[in-house]
Amino acid sequence: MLRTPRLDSHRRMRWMAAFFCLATGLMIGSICFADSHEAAESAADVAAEAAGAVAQAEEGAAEDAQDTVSDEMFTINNLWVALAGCLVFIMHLGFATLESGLTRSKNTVNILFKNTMIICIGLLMYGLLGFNLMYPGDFIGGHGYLGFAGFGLGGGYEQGANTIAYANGNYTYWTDFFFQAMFAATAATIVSGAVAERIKLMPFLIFTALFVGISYNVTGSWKWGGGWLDSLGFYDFAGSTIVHSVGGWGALVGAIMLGPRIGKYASDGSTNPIPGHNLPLATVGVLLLWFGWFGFNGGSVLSADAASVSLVLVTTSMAAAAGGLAAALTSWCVSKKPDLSMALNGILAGLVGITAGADQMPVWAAVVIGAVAGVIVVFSVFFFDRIKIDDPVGAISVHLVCGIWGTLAVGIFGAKAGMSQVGYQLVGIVSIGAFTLIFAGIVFGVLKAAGALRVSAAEEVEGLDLGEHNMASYPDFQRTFIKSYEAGEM
Amino acid sequence: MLRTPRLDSHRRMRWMAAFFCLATGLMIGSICFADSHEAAESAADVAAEAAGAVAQAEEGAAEDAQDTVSDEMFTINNLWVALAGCLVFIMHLGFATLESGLTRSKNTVNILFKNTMIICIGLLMYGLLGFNLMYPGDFIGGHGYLGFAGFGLGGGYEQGANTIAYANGNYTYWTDFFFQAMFAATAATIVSGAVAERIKLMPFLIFTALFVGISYNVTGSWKWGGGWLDSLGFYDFAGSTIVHSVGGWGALVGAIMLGPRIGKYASDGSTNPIPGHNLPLATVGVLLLWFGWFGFNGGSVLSADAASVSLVLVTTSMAAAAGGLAAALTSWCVSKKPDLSMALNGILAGLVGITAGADQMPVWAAVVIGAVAGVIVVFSVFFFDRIKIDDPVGAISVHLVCGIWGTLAVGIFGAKAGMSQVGYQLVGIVSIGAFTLIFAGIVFGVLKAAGALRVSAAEEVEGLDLGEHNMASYPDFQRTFIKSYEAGEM
Amino acid sequence: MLRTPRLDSHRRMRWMAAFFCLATGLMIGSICFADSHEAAESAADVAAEAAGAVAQAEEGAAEDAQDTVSDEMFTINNLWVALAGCLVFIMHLGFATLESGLTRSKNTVNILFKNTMIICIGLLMYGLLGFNLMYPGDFIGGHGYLGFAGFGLGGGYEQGANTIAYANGNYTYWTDFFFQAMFAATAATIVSGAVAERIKLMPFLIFTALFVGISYNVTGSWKWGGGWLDSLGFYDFAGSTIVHSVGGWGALVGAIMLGPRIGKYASDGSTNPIPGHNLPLATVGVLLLWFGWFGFNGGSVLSADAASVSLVLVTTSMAAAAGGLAAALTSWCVSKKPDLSMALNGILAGLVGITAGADQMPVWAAVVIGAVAGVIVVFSVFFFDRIKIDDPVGAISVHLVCGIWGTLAVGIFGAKAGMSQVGYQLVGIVSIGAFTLIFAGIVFGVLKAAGALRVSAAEEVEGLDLGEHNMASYPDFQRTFIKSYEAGEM
Amino acid sequence: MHMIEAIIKPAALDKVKQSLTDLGVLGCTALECKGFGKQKGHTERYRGARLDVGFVPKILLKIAVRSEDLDKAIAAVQSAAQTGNVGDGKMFVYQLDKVVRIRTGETDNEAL
Amino acid sequence: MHMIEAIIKPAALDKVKQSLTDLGVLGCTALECKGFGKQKGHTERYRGARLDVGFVPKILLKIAVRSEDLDKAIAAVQSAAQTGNVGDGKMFVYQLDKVVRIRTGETDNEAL
Amino acid sequence: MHMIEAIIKPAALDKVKQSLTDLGVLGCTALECKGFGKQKGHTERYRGARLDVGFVPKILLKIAVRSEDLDKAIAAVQSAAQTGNVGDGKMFVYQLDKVVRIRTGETDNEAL
Ligand SMILES: Nc1ncnc2c1ncn2[C@@H]1O[C@H](COP(=O)(O)OP(=O)(O)O)[C@@H](O)[C@H]1O
Ligand SMILES: Nc1ncnc2c1ncn2[C@@H]1O[C@H](COP(=O)(O)OP(=O)(O)O)[C@@H](O)[C@H]1O
Ligand SMILES: Nc1ncnc2c1ncn2[C@@H]1O[C@H](COP(=O)(O)OP(=O)(O)O)[C@@H](O)[C@H]1O
Repeated sequence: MLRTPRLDSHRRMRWMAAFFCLATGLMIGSICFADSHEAAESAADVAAEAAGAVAQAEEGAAEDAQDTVSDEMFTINNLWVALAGCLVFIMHLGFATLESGLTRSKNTVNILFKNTMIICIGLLMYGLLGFNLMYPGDFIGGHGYLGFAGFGLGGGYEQGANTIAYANGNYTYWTDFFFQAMFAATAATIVSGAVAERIKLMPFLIFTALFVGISYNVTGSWKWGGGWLDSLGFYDFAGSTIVHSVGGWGALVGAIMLGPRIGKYASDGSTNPIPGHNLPLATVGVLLLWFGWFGFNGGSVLSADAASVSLVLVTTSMAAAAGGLAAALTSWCVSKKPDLSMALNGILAGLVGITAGADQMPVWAAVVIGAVAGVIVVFSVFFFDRIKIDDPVGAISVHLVCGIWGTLAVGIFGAKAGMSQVGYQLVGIVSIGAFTLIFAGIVFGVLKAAGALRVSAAEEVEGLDLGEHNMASYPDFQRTFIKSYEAGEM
Repeated sequence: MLRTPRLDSHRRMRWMAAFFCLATGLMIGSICFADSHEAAESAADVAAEAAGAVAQAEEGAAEDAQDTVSDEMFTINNLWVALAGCLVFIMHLGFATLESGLTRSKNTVNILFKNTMIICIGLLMYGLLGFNLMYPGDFIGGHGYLGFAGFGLGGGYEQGANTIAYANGNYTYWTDFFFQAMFAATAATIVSGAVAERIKLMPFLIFTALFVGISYNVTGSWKWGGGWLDSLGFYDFAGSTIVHSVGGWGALVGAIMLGPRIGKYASDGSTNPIPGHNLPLATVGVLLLWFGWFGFNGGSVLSADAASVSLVLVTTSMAAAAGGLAAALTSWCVSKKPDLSMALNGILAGLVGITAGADQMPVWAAVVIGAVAGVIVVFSVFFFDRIKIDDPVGAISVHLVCGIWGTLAVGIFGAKAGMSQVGYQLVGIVSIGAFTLIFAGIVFGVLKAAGALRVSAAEEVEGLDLGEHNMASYPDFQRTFIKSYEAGEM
Repeated sequence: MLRTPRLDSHRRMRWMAAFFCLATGLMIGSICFADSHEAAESAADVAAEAAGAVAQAEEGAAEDAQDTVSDEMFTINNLWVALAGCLVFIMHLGFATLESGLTRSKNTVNILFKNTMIICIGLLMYGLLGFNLMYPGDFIGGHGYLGFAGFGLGGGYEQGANTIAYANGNYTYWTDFFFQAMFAATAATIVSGAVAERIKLMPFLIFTALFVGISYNVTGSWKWGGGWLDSLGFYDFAGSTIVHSVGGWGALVGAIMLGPRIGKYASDGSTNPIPGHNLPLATVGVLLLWFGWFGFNGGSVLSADAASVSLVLVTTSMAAAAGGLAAALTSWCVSKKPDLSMALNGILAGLVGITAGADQMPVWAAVVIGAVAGVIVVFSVFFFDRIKIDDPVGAISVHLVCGIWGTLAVGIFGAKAGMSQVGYQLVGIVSIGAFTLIFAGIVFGVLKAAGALRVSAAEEVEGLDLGEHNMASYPDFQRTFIKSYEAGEM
Repeated sequence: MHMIEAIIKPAALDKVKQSLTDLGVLGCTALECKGFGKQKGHTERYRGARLDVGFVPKILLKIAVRSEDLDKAIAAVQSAAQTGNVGDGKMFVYQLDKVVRIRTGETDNEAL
Repeated sequence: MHMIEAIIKPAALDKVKQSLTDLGVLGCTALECKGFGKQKGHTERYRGARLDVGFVPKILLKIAVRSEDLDKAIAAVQSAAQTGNVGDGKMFVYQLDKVVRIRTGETDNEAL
Repeated sequence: MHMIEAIIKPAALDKVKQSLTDLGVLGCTALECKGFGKQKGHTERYRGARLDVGFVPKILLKIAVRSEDLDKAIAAVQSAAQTGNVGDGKMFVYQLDKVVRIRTGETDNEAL
């Protein structure tokens, strides 16, 4: 699947140059002019000059249609994939609200800031290098391990890039990038939840840039870029492994390197729960994630094919429903009362679980996969608490553990079931996991060695909103510091 | 309109078996292994066995296209109906936020949990039996009162189920199920709001399962399944009666059976308002509902037909706008100050009102229908307070009263106006109402007789979050128990 | 581009009559019957009579297809524009949450009420006269300054209005109205943020009705309605000037006329920040706005053309990402700590900036435009604070300043770059700005002269929720009046 | 003059306020507080782990009275706030050295 | 040593704090509270029904002072908090038996 | 009987409560408050402008004790709440005229 045609390197360089000029200019500019009255004007000048130095780009891609797919079909296919990209975008809002809802109000500004920046940095890094690493066209030496088609975007101006010719009438070059870029940023967002409430801001943003810019794409290229896992027979429809486990491994490494939040595990070995501050916000997050998942899975059909898209929407929903119900019942049995945060995690677990095989499953299998994921996630949360890996939002259990389960499930249920498929799936899980573990380990390790990973204990106690941002998330309301049993009118 | 082709009963049984095995397995499994370390693994084993016992399903539906509709048109029609299903999904988030916003913070976890479970249970029950009750193909004795095409789904693997042949190129079998399933769960969500802050969790979930699984579908089949009301001439485009009134009748029965919340009606006969705890959340809910309604009504065209879909989007929006404005003005006049919660109810009232005839109305009529609904809803809220039926979110006024109004409006305005149509509409309203009243009455009655319907007074005062879930929705914030006139910096 | 065919004046009058009858009826009715028991019934009677007095409308537009565009292409084009309208709708929710998040909790009900009413009033006014002012078909004297095709809608029932013939197969008459109406209301929403926390409710609603009904459409007709700016060569793809600057000018006039909020600027000349009360709500708002902007810009292609739509989605996203990152870095440099509210404003700045040329830009230019907008917005916020124009949410900086920047950028970057284009853009910016300034100046001026613009100081201190609505937005929570450094467990 | 600090259940506030008004005491100040005593809190559960919450919401009501009204006021609060269940609360009485009405500068009994 | 409990309008807090600082009193403790007195609350409306809300937000400021500073402190608070409108609040003065600074263990006047 | 008002850091609450329980004092009442003293607040920034926030969150703990237990209770609170950093807080001790247990009507030492 050679998605990205070769690009005219001249034009690509121009893009890249503009990008870096601008980024540096921005920073230097804003520092220098910080106190100057003309700063706004000056910055505009800088930009205008930078722009003037670069010739204008021609657009208007030639339209030599193939006769296999009609123009109408091309338009509708492209529209659906583009819309699916919009739906995946909304998942970032889902993650932002879920993660801030499940953490304390003293760290809310920090989490919102991180998650907002992940989208911004993710899109820019994916455009700068991620897309061309993930879909390199040719791999170095043809081995299917690594390839790179150069910095920046540009294919959009090439002959045929936005015509039927680009991808058999399924989508344009720009839609391809748009949809994939929205995907890429999710991997970093998953990490964000697990390292919340204690990681320093700058190192996290550096990690994000490298993770979305490099790591995610290298492993992704092995399968979706047409690399060695693809040749092997590994199957991952929409990314149980390629997106979710990858994010989950990053989350695991981050959570281990940082250590637990102050006060989470008492010296006597008991776990001291730190409840999320706003459960409506968390619920909004999960339901928005479900909504966005219709694009995540549905768009991964990569066309508007009626039968496939509709099957995928059904399997996705049924797995989510089964996951939510199973997790609710499990927590009800185990903790005697049904735990909302577990039910929410269960829905996500079902969604992650079905993602690898959403197009391969009959409905009953989707229900089973989702339900098993819902049970797994509850015990997994308990497990990570027992081994004292502190994951404030349950990201490791949801994305890593259920991502593995979902990937394996492709070999157990559905059209591809079989022992050999289980084998391929295991190879994919392990190889992608190993690469990501090592990559994340190095990045987090270097940042930790530089002493720059975790905020000071004093800052952690005060909250990162004050320490990192000097802002308060809810300044009008009185916080409580006394753990209290809150009765209505008692 | 025979939407569901006959299914291979063997395969259907398999689905059902898997479903029940799993559900029981889950519960038993999680109870047994609750304290065991290997629980997660065991549960996974159980599931894997269950799965192994069932053969794999073939997919790949044959594609023998009809020549009446082109493949392109089929794809786009299907895409729109599927997307509309996604939009209807977001209505569940709308209901969850609206209902939690209009109730007290001590019951928020409970409401969020209920509304999350409604989606999960609703989808599963609709798949298990609802869909085949609502669209049975053949009715028993051909009378158009009741039919059942068997448990579970499965048609998706049949010849033609996902091709143009299934529904004249309008949608696939899976899209059909997906869209209808999202609809079904809304009926139960409506009830949720009216019984909030005092109903026990388990009985409510049982009611939900039966309501979405059985009651909603029986009455729905009378019209949308091609039953006797359809033959009669009753018209309900997108469900003013079939969805909203049905939910509203359930809400009415629930609210009456439960009785008012403690403290709502003083012994001297006066009403003691219990304000919702988070009006931004409620507003988010209403605007998300409006957004979702574009799919609810727009998707009910059941194709992407340009003229119909666009007319429906316009009538829907104009009715909502007129409803919101009318309710705001009415409450402004009556209460001297404009009441936000009434304006929000007014928007919903307008939406419910236009739903029955959204494809039949000129714009001016949509404005009139919406505005009348907006006025009605305000007085209806007052009325139910006067007769001491306590409905925390105004669900009965919005969905039942305006649902009836909207259904009647089909006979008053628009293309179908006429005395005989008014008659048909009345027959539909009354017959569906009667069935639902009786069904809900029996279910709630049995649960009440079992003493299991309402939480204890102590639990109600403490809040259901503590009683049913042992959780707090906003643990970081200090609640207030002193009713106070909150001035900014005074 | 003559979008609105001539309408049968008889039918249009009917619509209008119904509208006014109803509106007056509603108000009078509800005032008269306010204390009466039969009020609900009576109001319904009034409406029914009004309805009875009007004959029914025929629908069923004839379908004589042109052979240039296939029916399939028409359906998909129309679907995308209609969907884009739905996405633009969600921007209203984005504005409502952003504006309430960035202001104080004592004014939250008021802001939510205003923003909810803006949609309702906006849709109704646009239907009543806006649409026919903006797309008048013929201009008076053919000068391209002003035209009016009459009150009300109605073209929907005309021959061809909902067929391919209406707009070359791009959309139907109803979709046209739907999409444009959703746009129109955004202009007033922009004003809402800048005048928040001190404007009286009624005058604001009057301003909204006039702004959306008249001002926005007159200036809009100059370009989008085919008027003189269009002939000149002015280019504004999706409304950096026509929507955003227009809203921004209104915001500027409003903010100046009202003066700053009590306590914002100390007597010693220093600025006393008034932090927003709920930053998660503000973040939800911005990400929903970004999501909606996919429809705002993507839908402005006015067809589902694969190449254009996908390019627009990419440029829109990249500009937003660059704007967010640039604003974050700028505020980080200037204020030493990264300011979330600035990063959020930066995303919006990037979006506003790219809006005028989203279809004309290569990606690198989109990044530059967005980044410059992100820098500008930060200094602009500082600037307006220095000259003591109090804009609680930064609406003037985001929409006016970056709207101007984005409009100019069309002449600097991309396919249309050139000195003469810069000239055309300047003419457009200045002329539209001048008209809007004068219009808003007169409306706000008259309202101010009538002494009806600003709430009393006592009411402002108490909060408008109490003064205008007698309601509290978060009655369960304890507010704090002591500015405190909120540490977690310290 | 004396200051009565009554720690009561939130639900009792309206009744207590009413009975003070009946007595002619026209001012009081209420604070939200959390009490720890014989009435125990609850144990919540969050994601499987236990969370002990020992404090119970109460209201602390401050009522300044002339010394001659002290006993009547105590009796009034007690009868209004008593439910007989554990956790009804306590009253603490302090001597006041001085009272000032800020608006007028009146002091002591005149200020009450 | 005496403890002054001043119940003031929230808007007066900054000014009172400033005038105490000017006086050399370098510590105080503030609590959010709700007052009931001559200043009446409002009546809200929610969905057509009335909701009487009698309490008005106030701040309760505790200021411990040496006995020799008492009168100055009282005067300072009064002049800073006085607007002349009903609801300006009251001051209550208590005798303190003992004061301890937890950090150092200093007591009484040294602890202030 | 005496009332101890201890202003402590929020983080010290659990430890203080524990040491009181160890001492046999089975009741106390906690209030959220904001302290102003040697420990300074922070300066926040919002949209470029500075926002001085002088108050630091504290907890005000009220502990009524029999006179004979006073010194033990003071010592217990002090040792539990002391970290040695500025801002550890203060204790203020008042004489109590009367204590009433609302539930039973018991008074004074019996009510504690
Ligand atoms: N020694 C004490 N000092 C301060 N407050 C106390 C003391 N003892 C009890 N209280 C307060 O009185 C409330 C009620 O006391 P509790 O022992 O629960 O019930 P009862 O008063 O019915 O015996 C407690 O929640 C606490 O706020
Ligand atoms: N007897 C009292 N005991 C305790 N607090 C009181 C008493 N009387 C008044 N207050 C407090 O003082 C505040 C101001 O009193 P108010 O009667 O409204 O105005 P003013 O002090 O100007 O006469 C009240 O809101 C209340 O908090
Ligand atoms: N004179 C005072 N009156 C009332 N409260 C005081 C007084 N002085 C200090 N406090 C309270 O004690 C807290 C701690 O005092 P601070 O001066 O910061 O530290 P330290 O007690 O260690 O010297 C303050 O935050 C304040 O709440």
